[in-house]
Amino acid sequence: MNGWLAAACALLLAGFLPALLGVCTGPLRRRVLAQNLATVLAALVMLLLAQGYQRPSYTDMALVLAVLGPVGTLVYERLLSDELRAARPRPRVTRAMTVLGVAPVPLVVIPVCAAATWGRTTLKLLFIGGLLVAGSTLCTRALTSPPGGEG
Amino acid sequence: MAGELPVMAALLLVAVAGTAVVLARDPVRQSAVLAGLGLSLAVLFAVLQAPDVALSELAVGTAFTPLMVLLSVRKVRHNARRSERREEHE
Amino acid sequence: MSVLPYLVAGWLFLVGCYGLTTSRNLIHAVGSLAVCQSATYVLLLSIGYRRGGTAPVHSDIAPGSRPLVDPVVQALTLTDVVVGATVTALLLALVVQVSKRHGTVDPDELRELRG
Amino acid sequence: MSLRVRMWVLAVGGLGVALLLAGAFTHMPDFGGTWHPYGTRAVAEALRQHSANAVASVNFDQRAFDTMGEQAVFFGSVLGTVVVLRQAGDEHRTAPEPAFVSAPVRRYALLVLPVTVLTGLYVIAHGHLSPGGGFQGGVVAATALHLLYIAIDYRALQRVRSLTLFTLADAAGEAGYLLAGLAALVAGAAFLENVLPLGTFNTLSSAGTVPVLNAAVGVEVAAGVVVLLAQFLDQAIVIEPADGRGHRADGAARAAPEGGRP
Repeated sequence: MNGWLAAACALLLAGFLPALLGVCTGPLRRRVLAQNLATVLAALVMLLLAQGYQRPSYTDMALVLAVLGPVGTLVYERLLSDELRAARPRPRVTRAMTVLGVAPVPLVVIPVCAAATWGRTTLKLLFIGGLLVAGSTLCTRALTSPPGGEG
Repeated sequence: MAGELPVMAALLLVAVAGTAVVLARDPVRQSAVLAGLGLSLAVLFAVLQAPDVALSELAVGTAFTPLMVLLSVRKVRHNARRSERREEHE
Repeated sequence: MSVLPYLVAGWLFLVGCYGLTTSRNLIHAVGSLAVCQSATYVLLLSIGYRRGGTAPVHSDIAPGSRPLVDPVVQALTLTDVVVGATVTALLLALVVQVSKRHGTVDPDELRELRG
Repeated sequence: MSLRVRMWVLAVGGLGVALLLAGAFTHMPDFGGTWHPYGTRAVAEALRQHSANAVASVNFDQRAFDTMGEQAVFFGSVLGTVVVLRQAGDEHRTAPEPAFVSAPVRRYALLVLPVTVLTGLYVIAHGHLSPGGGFQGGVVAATALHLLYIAIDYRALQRVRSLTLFTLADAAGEAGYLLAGLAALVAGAAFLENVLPLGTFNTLSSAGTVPVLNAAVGVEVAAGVVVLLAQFLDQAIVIEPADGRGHRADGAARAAPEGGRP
């Protein structure tokens, strides 16, 4: 087992597992927020696995997840917006969730980029990283915005 | 043995998520947990060296299944409310 | 250790059956059935796994350079994941129809309605 | 059956299944072992047929007939859902209400929509080379279309989504798979046999009929998922049961046979 796989394991147990437990318990809004976080972390685990197994083609999984993950979260926002916005979260929670959903992305994507051979793979990795950051920020914002906040 | 650590971790996640899906009795909450199970399964498939299957599970589990369940819940609730109104009417 | 993945598959199947039996909502029952389905995926892929192997996909590795896991079980599982989701859709459609007819999706209440 | 009896039946049955499974698991080949007779042969055959992705080769070449069955189950499920959820005689359609979606969500969705469609097409097109294929890419591409519903509203989706066209595409995908199989018969080979030239290994035009069948499945799955979700969206959003008059008529119609029975 190399360092990348160890990192993937650590992220899985220290990041994804708590997020999964957040999805399994609590009120609906916390579950959806945790699900959004779990999507981002799972995509990062896929990137680490791709590097750890020396298989660039595994990054396709992270790509599909980065593209579809926010869609899954926005489905809840769209169909259950009344229930989700019944209570307004504290600003601290919003900030914490935004940071948790964005900060790990560069921490994983930059080292993986540095280790991968320069070329198409690097562009793909950066693209996935950008999608993850944009999707995660947007979903957290949409889920925590006050009721009637359409601009 | 240490090489199998990712597989063991992913198996643990899948077992936890699968149990949680069954224990979540409210269908809306269950659909969120079901999406979590889909993610855990995708990670397990990735460490079992089956990226094709993981892609399949991701495509289906992240958006398609939750959307279907939530739409069904919406219709079912609508029908239940209507049925209550009808009973009150009679 | 060598049977742990099989045990997880068995656990998922049994826990899904428990959910099906005790369900008070047909939509919840469909979700529990999805857990039973996932048990088959875990079992099949565990059988095909090979220690130190990698995916039987040669777009980024040279053929024969690394040991490979079994592609046959992966092919079986990958089609079933998508086809299983549409079968879930069919079941949900039936649940919607039941609720339209009877106004409830609780199996116990439905049994009373039928008499 | 009361809940208590049911729990007893479940406990006895579950225990029996658990014992049988435990017995079977101890006699199964060890997890992670090196003995994979079918796998080894399937990989060798995939390489012989110039298919970089052995899984796609198993699906669309070595076991293509089996995939036809899977595809038929898919087609049947979509058809069944369409029949079960069709608009009944006493139901009517209402105009979907416009929705208010915040501007950032709308911008994000409209930017990501083409990216998602392209990802889906990429996954379908490279199915015989890298991980992916018609089943996965089809779902991704079909999900992309529903970003319109999520980001704008149902009317926007309805305007873009011609259900007739997607129904036809679903049928065309299913038929295309069969026709590709029959074409092999015309060429003098067995049904669904790989008859096209095999091409250069690990390029888009390799592996003979695999990309063709893959594309047929991709079209069918994408169109099928759109049709499937359309039924659920229609039921949840636009189809309303008849109110008032139709309602009472429904009640009267149900009361009549009951009143006539004794």
